[in-house]
Amino acid sequence: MSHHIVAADRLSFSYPDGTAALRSVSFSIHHGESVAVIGANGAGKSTLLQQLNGYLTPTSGQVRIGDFPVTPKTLHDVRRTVGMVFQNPDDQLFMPTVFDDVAFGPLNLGMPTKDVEQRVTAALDTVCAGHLAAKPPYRLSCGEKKRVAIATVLAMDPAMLVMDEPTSGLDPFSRREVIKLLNEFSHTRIITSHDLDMVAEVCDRVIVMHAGEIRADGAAEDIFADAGLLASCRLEPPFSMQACVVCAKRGGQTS
Amino acid sequence: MSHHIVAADRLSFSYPDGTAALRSVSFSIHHGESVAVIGANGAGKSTLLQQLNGYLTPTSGQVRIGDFPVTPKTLHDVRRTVGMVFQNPDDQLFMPTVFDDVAFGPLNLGMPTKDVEQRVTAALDTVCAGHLAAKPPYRLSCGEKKRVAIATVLAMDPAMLVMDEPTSGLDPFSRREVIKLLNEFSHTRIITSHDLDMVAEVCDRVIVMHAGEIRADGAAEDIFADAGLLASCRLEPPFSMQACVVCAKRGGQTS
Amino acid sequence: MHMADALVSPAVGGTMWAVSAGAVAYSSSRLRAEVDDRRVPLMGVMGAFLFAAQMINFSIPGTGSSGHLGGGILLAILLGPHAALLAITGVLIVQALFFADGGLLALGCNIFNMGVIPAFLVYPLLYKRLAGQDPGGTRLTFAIVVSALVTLQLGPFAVVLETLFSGLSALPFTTFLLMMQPVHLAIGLVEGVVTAAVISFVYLARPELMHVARRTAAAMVFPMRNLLIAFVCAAVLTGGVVSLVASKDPDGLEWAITRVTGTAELTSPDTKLHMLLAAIQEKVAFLPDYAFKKPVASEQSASARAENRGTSLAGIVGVGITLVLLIVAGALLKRGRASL
Amino acid sequence: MATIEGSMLDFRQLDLLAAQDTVIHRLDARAKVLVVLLFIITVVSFGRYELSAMVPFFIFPVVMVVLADLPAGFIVRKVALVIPFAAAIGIFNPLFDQEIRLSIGSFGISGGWLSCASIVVRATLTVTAALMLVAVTGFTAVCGALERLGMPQALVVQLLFMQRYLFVLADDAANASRARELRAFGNRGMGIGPFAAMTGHLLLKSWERAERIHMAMLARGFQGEFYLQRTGAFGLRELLFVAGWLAVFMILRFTNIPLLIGEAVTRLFIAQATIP
Ligand SMILES: Nc1ncnc2c1ncn2[C@@H]1O[C@H](COP(=O)(O)OP(=O)(O)OP(=O)(O)O)[C@@H](O)[C@H]1O
Ligand SMILES: Nc1ncnc2c1ncn2[C@@H]1O[C@H](COP(=O)(O)OP(=O)(O)OP(=O)(O)O)[C@@H](O)[C@H]1O
Ligand SMILES: [Mg+2]
Ligand SMILES: [Mg+2]
Repeated sequence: MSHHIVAADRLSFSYPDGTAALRSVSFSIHHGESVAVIGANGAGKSTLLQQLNGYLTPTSGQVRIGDFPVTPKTLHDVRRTVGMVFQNPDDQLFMPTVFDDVAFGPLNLGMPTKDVEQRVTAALDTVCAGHLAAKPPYRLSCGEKKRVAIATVLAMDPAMLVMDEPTSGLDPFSRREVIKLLNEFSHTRIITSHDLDMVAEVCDRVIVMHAGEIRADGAAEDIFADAGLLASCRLEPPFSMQACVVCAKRGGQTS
Repeated sequence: MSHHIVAADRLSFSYPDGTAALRSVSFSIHHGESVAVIGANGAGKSTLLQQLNGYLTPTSGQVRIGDFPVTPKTLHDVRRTVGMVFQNPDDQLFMPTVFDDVAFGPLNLGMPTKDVEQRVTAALDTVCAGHLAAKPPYRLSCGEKKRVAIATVLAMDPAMLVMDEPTSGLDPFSRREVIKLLNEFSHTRIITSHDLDMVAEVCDRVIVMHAGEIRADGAAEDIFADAGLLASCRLEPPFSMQACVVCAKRGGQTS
Repeated sequence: MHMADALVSPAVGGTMWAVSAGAVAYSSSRLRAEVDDRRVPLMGVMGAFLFAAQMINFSIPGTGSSGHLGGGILLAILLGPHAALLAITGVLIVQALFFADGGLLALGCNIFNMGVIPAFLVYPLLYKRLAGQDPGGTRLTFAIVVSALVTLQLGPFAVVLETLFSGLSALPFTTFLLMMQPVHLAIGLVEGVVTAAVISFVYLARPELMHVARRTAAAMVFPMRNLLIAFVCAAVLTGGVVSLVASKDPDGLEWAITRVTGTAELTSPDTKLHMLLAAIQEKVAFLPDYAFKKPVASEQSASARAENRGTSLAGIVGVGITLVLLIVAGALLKRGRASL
Repeated sequence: MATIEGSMLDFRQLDLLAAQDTVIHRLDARAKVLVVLLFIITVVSFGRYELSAMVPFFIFPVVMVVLADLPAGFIVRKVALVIPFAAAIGIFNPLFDQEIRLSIGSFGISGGWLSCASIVVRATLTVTAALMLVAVTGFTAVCGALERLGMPQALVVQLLFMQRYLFVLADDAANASRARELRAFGNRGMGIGPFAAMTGHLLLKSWERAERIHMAMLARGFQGEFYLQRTGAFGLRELLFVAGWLAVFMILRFTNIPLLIGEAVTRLFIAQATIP
C-alpha cells in the first residue's frame, strides 16, 4: 500500500519569530518501517513531527503522505492516516472520561455509535487499559495516561504512529510496556527520543538531526557505531553499547 | 560540619486525601554523600524530597537537618541549607530574566546588591550559563533552563543539593554536563531519577523506595546487582550493566 | 464580592439570571459563528488558568495583607469579550458548585457583576477607547488600571443594588455603599496594577497573543446596541413577571397561590393560634405573669403582641420538634438502607 | 502552596463522591438539577422574617445525604466553612432593624436578629443543596444535564475543558508558588513584581498547552463539532423524583409545619394545664 509512504522534500520551516527550526529536510519512509528521529535539545525533532500531520505548514518544501502532498485540502485525510502521540499525555487526554477520549476521534470521523464502541474497546484492550474506560484522565498514573494516549490514536486506525518522546518520565517497568507496544504495532512508526536504548530496541532506522538539518540517516547499528558523528550532534551511543566498551576496557567492572 | 547531616526518623506522610505516600521512612545521610532515591512512578520519591526542605510537614516522624529538626521555626535556616531543584525547571524560573531569577534568592536574604551580582555571576558561570544572563527564561532550551534552575539554587550557597529528576528531557550532551556538575559539587547531594545510568555514575549510595517504604538502602553496586529486588520494585539495572550481562553471555553482541 | 443565594430574592435572582443567560447565549452564538476553533480549548484552559492564578497570593506593599488576581479584565483583553465571558462564567459555575462560593440562583448576579460588566461594558466602552489600536507601555497601563478601577466600582455597586432590591439585608443603601465602594477602590487599584504587569509581561514575551484578542474585539463593536436593548428587554420582562409571582412584600408567591386556591387559611396558621392564645391567656395564668411581659414597652397593640408571643412559643417548640423528627427520620432511613 | 492543594482536595473529594453508585446517583442528572433548582428557589422565596417555616426544608438534604450515602460530616464541615461569608452581610441587620418582632418570655428578639438568622438558615440550605448536587451527580453529568436543559454547547465545552485542566494548572501554580516561597524568605519577594512575572509565566505555559491540546484535537479529526455522550433517559423514576420533591416543597412552602406542630403541642400542654 503506497498510501503509507511518508516523504519530506526539501522541507524548511521557520517559526514566526524567525527561528529556522528546519532547513531543507528530505527523507522517505516506507510502509512498516520503524524510524527514530534523534538529536540534541532544540534540534528540530518536535517541529519535524508536527509537519507530518499538517499542524505546522512548511515555509518551503513539501511533505507527502502516501500519494498526495499535505495541503489544507488533504489535511483531513492526512490526519486520519497519521496517528500522533504527544510527549505529554495531559495535552492529549482532554475529555471527561477515558472512554469519551478514545471515542473522540472515531466520532469526529462520523462513525455510527455502535462501531465507535467496538473500536474504543478494541483500542483500550490493545494497550491493556480496558479497566480504565470509566475513569477520568486526571486520576490515571503517568504510565496509564501514556497508554491511554496511545489508545486514542489507535482507535483512529492510523496507517502510521508518530510519537514524541514516548518513554520520558516513565519508570523502567512502564517503559518496557511502551516498548513492547511499539514493537507489536505492525505499521509505520516514527518516534523521537533521548532514550537511545529504547531507540535501539524499537527502531531499525535512525535519522540524526542537528540544528534543523538531517546530519545522518541510516541503519541503527551503523549510526550508533559512529561515535564521531554522534558526538558532533551532542549525542552518545546507547548506554547498553557504551558499557560494553567499558567492560572490554576494564574487564568486567561495571559502575 | 555536622550541620550537613540529613536524617529521617520514622517519617510518615499522607496527603490530605488520604494517600499514604510515605510510611515510616528512616535513613541518615552524612556530609558529602551522594545519594539517589529510586523507585517506580508514584513510589513517593518527590514526596520524600519535599519533606527535606520543610515544604511538606510529616504526618508523623521527623526530619533533622544538621543538629536541629525541621519545624516551622527552623524553616528559614533549613531552606538556606537545602538547595532544591525541581523536576520541571519551568516551575522554578519565574522572573523576567535569567539574572533576576538567579538574584531573587540572594536579594531576599537581604544581601547587598554588589555581593548579589558577584554571586549571580559566579553561579551562572558554574553551570556555563553566563551568556544567558539577560535572556528571559521562556526563551531558553530545555537543557539551558535546567542549568539556570541549578544556578538559582547555587547562588544561595546551599550546604546540600536536592534534585528531582535532574536529567529528564535532556539530550545526552546536556545530561553529561549535569552529571559533571553533580560530580563536582562537593557537599551532600540527594537526587531522584529514572535514569539509573546517571545514578550509577553520580551516586555511591542508593535508596530504593516502593509504595512509600524504603525497600533497600545500600551501596550502588550492591543494589544494582540485585535483579530480584529491582524487578519487585518495577525497576531494572542500569542499561550499561544490563548490556554487560549480555556481553558476558553472548560475547559482544550488543543490540 | 460573590453574591450568595441567601441574600437574593427570586425576583432579583431570576432577573439577573435572564440577563446573564442572554449574554452567555449571545457570546456562544458569536463564538460558534467564528471559524477559529483554536479558541475551543483555549477558553477552557484559560478558565482553569484564572482559577489557578487566583490561588496564588502576593503581598500588597505597605499593608501587610495579601491579595490575589480577579482576572475579569485580564481575560477580556486576552481572549476578547465573548470568549472571556464564557471563561469567567465557567469559573463562577465551578466556584458555585464545588466551593459553594455564591450559589446557583445568585449565579446570574455573579456572572453579571464579574463577567458581563468587565467584558461587555468596561472592555468595549472604556478599555478599547483608552487603549486605542496599538497601545504602547504607558497608555496600555493607564487603560488597564482605569478599566480595573471602573470594573471594581461597578461590580460592587451592582452587588449593593442587587442586595437592596432583594430586601433581605437591612443595611441602608448609603451605609452599604460606603462600606463597599471605598474598599473596592483600593482593590481595583491593586487589580489594575497587577493586571497591567501581567499583560505587559505577556506582551513582551509573545506579542502575537495580543493580536488574537484584537481581531475579535474589532468584530464586536456594532451589535453592542442591539445587545443592550435585548438585555434591557429581558430584564424588564423577567423582572416584571417574576416579581408579579414573587414580590417580597406581601409575600407574593403565597398571595398568588391563595388567589388560585382560594384558601386563605393556608397562609396564616397563626391567626387561629393567636386568638386561641389570647383567649387562654386571659383565663389562665399559663406562666407567671412576668414571663410574658416584655422588658421594654412596645408600641405594638396587645393583640399583635399576643400574636408574637403565641407564634414564637409555638414556633420554637415546633422547630425543636421538627429538628428532632428530621434527625430521627435520617437515622431511621440510614438504618433501613444499611439493612438492605 | 498548602491552600491551593487544600481547595483542590475538596474538588477531588466531591468528585469521588459522585463516582458512587446509589439510587440517587443513578437518576438522570437533569432530574437532580431541576429538583435542586426548585429547592433553592422555594427556599429563597420566603419572606425576610420567616424562620420556622424554613426548618422542615432540611428534610431534603437529610434524605438525600442518607439515600446517596454521602458522608454527612464532610458536607457539614464544608457548609460551615462557607456560611460566615453569607452571614457577613446579614450580621448588620440587628444594627439597623431593631424593632421587636418576637418575644420569648422576657427576651425580645428584634427583626434584625430574625432576618439575620433567616439568612443563615437560607445560606445553609442553599449551600448544602448546591454541594450535594455535585456530590450525587458529578460535574460532568451536571454539565451534560445543563446542556440538555438548554445551556449553549460552547459553555458546556468550556466547563468540561476547565474541569479537566483545573488540576493540571493548579499543580503548575502550586509548584511555581512553592519555588517562590522557597527562595522568598518571609515576605520579601512575595510582592507584586514576582507575582506578575510568575503569573505571566503560568499564563504563557497555559496558552501553549492550549495550543498543543488544539493540535491533539485536530489530529483526531476535530472540525468544530463536539460529540458529547448523552446517556441516561428521563424516565418514570425521574418524573416521580421531580414530582415528589416538588410536592413536598410546595406543601412545606405553604404550611408552616413547625408552627402547626408547636400549636398542637402547646395546645395540648395548655389543655392539661387548665385541668386543675
Ligand atoms: N513556538 C516556537 N516559537 C519559536 N521558536 C520555537 C518554537 N518552538 C520551538 N522553537 C525553536 O525551534 C527549534 C526546534 O525546536 P523543537 O521543539 O523542534 O526541538 P526538539 O528537537 O524537539 O527539542 P527537545 O529535545 O528539547 O524536545 C528550537 O531552537 C526552539 O527554540
Ligand atoms: N498532591 C497530592 N495529593 C494526593 N496524592 C498525591 C499528591 N501528590 C502525589 N500524590 C500521590 O502520592 C504518591 C507518591 O507520589 P510522588 O509524586 O512522591 O511519586 P514519585 O515517586 O515522585 O513518582 P514519579 O516517578 O512519577 O515522579 C503517589 O501515589 C501519588 O499519586
Ligand atoms: Mg521536542
Ligand atoms: Mg516525582
